[in-house]
Amino acid sequence: MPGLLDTEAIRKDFPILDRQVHDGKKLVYLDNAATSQKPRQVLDALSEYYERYNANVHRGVHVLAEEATALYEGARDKVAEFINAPSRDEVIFTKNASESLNLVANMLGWADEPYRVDAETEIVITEMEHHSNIVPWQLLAQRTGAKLKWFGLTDDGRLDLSNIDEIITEKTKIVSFVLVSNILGTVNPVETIVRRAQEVGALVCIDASQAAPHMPMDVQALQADFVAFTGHKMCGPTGIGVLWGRQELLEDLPPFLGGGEMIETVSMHSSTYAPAPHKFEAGTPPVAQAVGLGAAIDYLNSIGMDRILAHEHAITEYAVKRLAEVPDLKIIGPTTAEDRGAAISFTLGDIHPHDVGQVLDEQGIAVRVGHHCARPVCLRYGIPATTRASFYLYSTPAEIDALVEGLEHVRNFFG
Amino acid sequence: MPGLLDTEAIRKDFPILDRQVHDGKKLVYLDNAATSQKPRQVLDALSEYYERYNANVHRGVHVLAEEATALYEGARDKVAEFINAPSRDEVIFTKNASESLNLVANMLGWADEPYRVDAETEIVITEMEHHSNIVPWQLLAQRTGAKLKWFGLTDDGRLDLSNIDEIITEKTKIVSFVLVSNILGTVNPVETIVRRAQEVGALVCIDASQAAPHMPMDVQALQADFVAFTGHKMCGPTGIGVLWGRQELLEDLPPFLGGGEMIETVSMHSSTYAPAPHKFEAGTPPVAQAVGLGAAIDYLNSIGMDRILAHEHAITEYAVKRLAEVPDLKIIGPTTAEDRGAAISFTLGDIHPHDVGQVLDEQGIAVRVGHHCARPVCLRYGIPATTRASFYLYSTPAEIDALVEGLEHVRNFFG
Amino acid sequence: MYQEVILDHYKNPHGRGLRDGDAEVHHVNPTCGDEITLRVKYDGTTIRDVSYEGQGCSISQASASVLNDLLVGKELADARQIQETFLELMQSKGKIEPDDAMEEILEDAVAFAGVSKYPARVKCALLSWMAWKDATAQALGGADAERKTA
Amino acid sequence: MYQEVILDHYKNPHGRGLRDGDAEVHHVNPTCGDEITLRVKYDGTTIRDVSYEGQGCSISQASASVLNDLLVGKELADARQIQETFLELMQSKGKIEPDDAMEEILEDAVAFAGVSKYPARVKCALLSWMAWKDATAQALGGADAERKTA
Ligand SMILES: Cc1ncc(COP(=O)(O)O)c(C=O)c1O
Ligand SMILES: Cc1ncc(COP(=O)(O)O)c(C=O)c1O
Repeated sequence: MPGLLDTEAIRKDFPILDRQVHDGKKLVYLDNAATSQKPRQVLDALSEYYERYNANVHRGVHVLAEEATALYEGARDKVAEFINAPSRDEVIFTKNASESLNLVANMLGWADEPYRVDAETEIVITEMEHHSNIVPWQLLAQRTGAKLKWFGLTDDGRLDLSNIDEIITEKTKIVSFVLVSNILGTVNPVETIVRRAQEVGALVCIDASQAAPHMPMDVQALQADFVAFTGHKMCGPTGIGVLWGRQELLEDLPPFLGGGEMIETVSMHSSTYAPAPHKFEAGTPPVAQAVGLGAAIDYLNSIGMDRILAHEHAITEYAVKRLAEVPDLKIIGPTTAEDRGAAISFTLGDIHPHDVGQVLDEQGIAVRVGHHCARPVCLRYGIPATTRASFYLYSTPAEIDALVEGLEHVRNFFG
Repeated sequence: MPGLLDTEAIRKDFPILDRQVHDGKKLVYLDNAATSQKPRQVLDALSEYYERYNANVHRGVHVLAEEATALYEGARDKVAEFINAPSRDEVIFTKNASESLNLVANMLGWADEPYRVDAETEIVITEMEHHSNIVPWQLLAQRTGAKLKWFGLTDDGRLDLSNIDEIITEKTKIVSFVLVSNILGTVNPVETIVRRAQEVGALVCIDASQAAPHMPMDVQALQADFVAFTGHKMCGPTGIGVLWGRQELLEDLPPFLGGGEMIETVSMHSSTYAPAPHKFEAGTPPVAQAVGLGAAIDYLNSIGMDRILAHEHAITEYAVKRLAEVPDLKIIGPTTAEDRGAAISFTLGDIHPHDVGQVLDEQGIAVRVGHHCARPVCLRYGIPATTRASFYLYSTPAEIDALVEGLEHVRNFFG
Repeated sequence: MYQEVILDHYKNPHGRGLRDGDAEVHHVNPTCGDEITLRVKYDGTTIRDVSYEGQGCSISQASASVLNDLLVGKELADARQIQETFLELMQSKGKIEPDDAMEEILEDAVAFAGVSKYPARVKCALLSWMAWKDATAQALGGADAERKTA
Repeated sequence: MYQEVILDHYKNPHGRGLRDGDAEVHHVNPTCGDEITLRVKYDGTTIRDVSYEGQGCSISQASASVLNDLLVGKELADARQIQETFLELMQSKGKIEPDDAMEEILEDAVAFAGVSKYPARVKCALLSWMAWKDATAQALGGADAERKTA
């Protein structure tokens, strides 16, 4: 199969992939859209940080504080380069992608004109968003009186942009959408949406949680105003997310959380705020986790995001083909590997996904079942839930074969 | 010295304490109020989590997801027990204490009556708060029109409660104050404040960031409504904080961040929220960090919080005595070890704290200098900054001696 | 966890379908989309019928079938004891090994013991039982019935 | 980092005290509370005086003293070159080892090379220099002077 990475070598970096479950079954980890596993290099960076450099960052004059600060800010440099940000000061560390998205929604709710979202204005999302890119906007709409609108889906799991001019209008202040869907796998047509948003002067926020781990990212090429993603899905630790935002916006927009680190000067009567990114990083940041994310980025770069993309494309192509051989299996989302990421949702006849997942698990195969935090997609396609297999740089064709065999077993079991 | 722990044994658990800085100087780490060091047991728990159990939590049916969920929720049990919470469901994991405090402020801003903070109501804090317990309330006051009031300080670094009945009134909705000051070391009289707050029906939020690491905590005995603290100061990882809140309040109050995990059911038109604590935990939580915090709690319990308190009290008593011998040294805050924690701020004649800190650092002694995120305290005492030495369970009398010698050197250097 | 008994009930559910009743409830497990509509029919305090319709996983479907088997024809007090025993078993996190006494009460339902080890699935097993409890409260007068159960 | 030269300037600051000037500025470093009030006096484009008053650490105080030494009596263009060279040195993160040419320009100020390794202290060293730049812009007509410096 052309395009595949040397997974034998790569898998050696991931201690957990050697694990056996259920009395000696080899672990087949196909739940990468939920979270990725971590290479030894990232775990070593975490341990080294705590064993040698740990201190609170910023403003310390002792060695550990200087070193910890350099490591933390060095991680910011790595992220900035990874996403081709024009400036490192545009990279805000959060706790996860959900916080990043809530941060944008809250900034806009408290902003002055021209950014302010209020009862006269509209917010646009899509029906294939993760709950983390739905609920913050529902809350913002409730709190401000703004109207929430969304793009629907076509039967084959793509955005229905046929009415784009009615959805995105002069009233639209913000359009927030997912680059790669975590449930359907769809890769969305960024350019079309951004062009229309720019026409009407709306800001654009892109949820890149399922993109940043899997493909080269270039925030300048995306032409978005904000891009959010999360560390744990890209070989990094839990507890760290990123929000990239355009510098002028970060300067103009109000802070969200208040506290240490985000201030310039405080008196009991009033406070002024530090310039971005610190303005948006209240309290002791996830220092070790940023360092770990930096190590994850080094790791991904050492393999090459282009090559990771090619590998996953090959694996996805193979998976789509093999899954088509399973009787009664129906893919929910694009049925080819074109413009799709490495997460494949499906139903298997009448067998409930919980049963599919459980019987696969008994064979050591870890998939996710449920609505994948994207319940509107399930509603749209009239299904209670799906089974989702999702791949990453260490996934192999043999694991796809194991999945297909496992599904045969599921069918016999409940047949 | 009675009450001391076996620091020789304890220090073996902390790899970083063996470190040498500036070409062979032994590290003397006296910056524990900024962040604590981590024992091997916590680092092992983190590595083990990532190497064996890592998965996204909740709703997964595969082995790793079940195990990761059990570990994450098990950490919640440990925290609940550690603070004597009536119910584990009252323990919310956040990213740090700052987020915990912002969470309370935001919940009250969006709440319905009787909790709602608005232009008719008042918020009470104190002049010795950390910026993380000032700025969220300033922001809330700005956004709602509520009035922000505060208790001042006496000359010897204690809360001036002489006008308590004028400060806390029928209009007060929330009183938020620090249990142990990170800059002055003062331990505040919780009971007096809580009693008055209860009289007028105001909620009470306690910032226990500098208390939870150092003394037995009992949220029921405190009689507060919310208690916030942070993992990295109590031998835990960065990237994790805790908010404890009374169950009825958590049920009644609105969510803050929206997203995955915090919902019950989502449609494009509206969503309903999961019961607490999940209602307040949007997105993938800091799973590994919660597990690490759980391990930190196990570690602290294995030594005993009573014994840690006694150790630090002895060390602080010794430090106060030794520091009194340094000419021109003036303690900012209580000058005895009574009702004070293990953080001691001081000035040294006219020598600027930055210079004190830097010259101490050259001798391997790590202290913090500046306003310690409590600038109003510096303003109150008319000083630009202080030098702060702060201790923990691994601090030794010999380290205090090193500090005192170091300060002599500073005086000679700039004399 | 998939005992033969469970699979049998899943493939051939007993008493499935909606029939006449005194009260009807609709319960949903939002995390996995399991749904049940359930009706109870009482004759004084004797359970005359429990009829249901639903969709969901094998565990939730089999559990409804077992419930129908166990409860129809029983006196309310006995049914309550069965329900409580089943709840206790399901909340045991795999720590209760059903003994003879429990087997006497729960019959086929002891097959669900293994499910209690899987927190994500416990809710599925309990869905119909919670629905039954709720429907019973409605049929026999809410608050009063509730108080007796608590 | 505490070169003898720096300590000397700290203990015996040159030109300290506020004297007559064309413009006055007040700059603060909020993270550590360093403060300076600084006045400039021009004679055409010749710097007649830089007078100042302030509180802060040895680095910020010594740096103001060195500034006074270096700039008083200079032509504006030369002063600008000195200021820019000092800025470059301070932003070098310890990577510039001052050569003879730099030493010619900066004189005593090369002693601050070691400070550039300490990010937390660079702002202290630059405080008076930023204040001077600002005061000069005010004295000689803001926007215009600013543009030339950029
Ligand atoms: C008293 C006090 N409150 C709040 C905080 C904020 O904690 P964090 O920075 O972990 O959010 C700190 C520590 O910095 C503190 O000392
Ligand atoms: C598309 C998408 N957006 C947002 C998120 C939220 O990420 P997190 O849970 O790390 O906040 C996820 C992952 O769960 C996702 O797949």
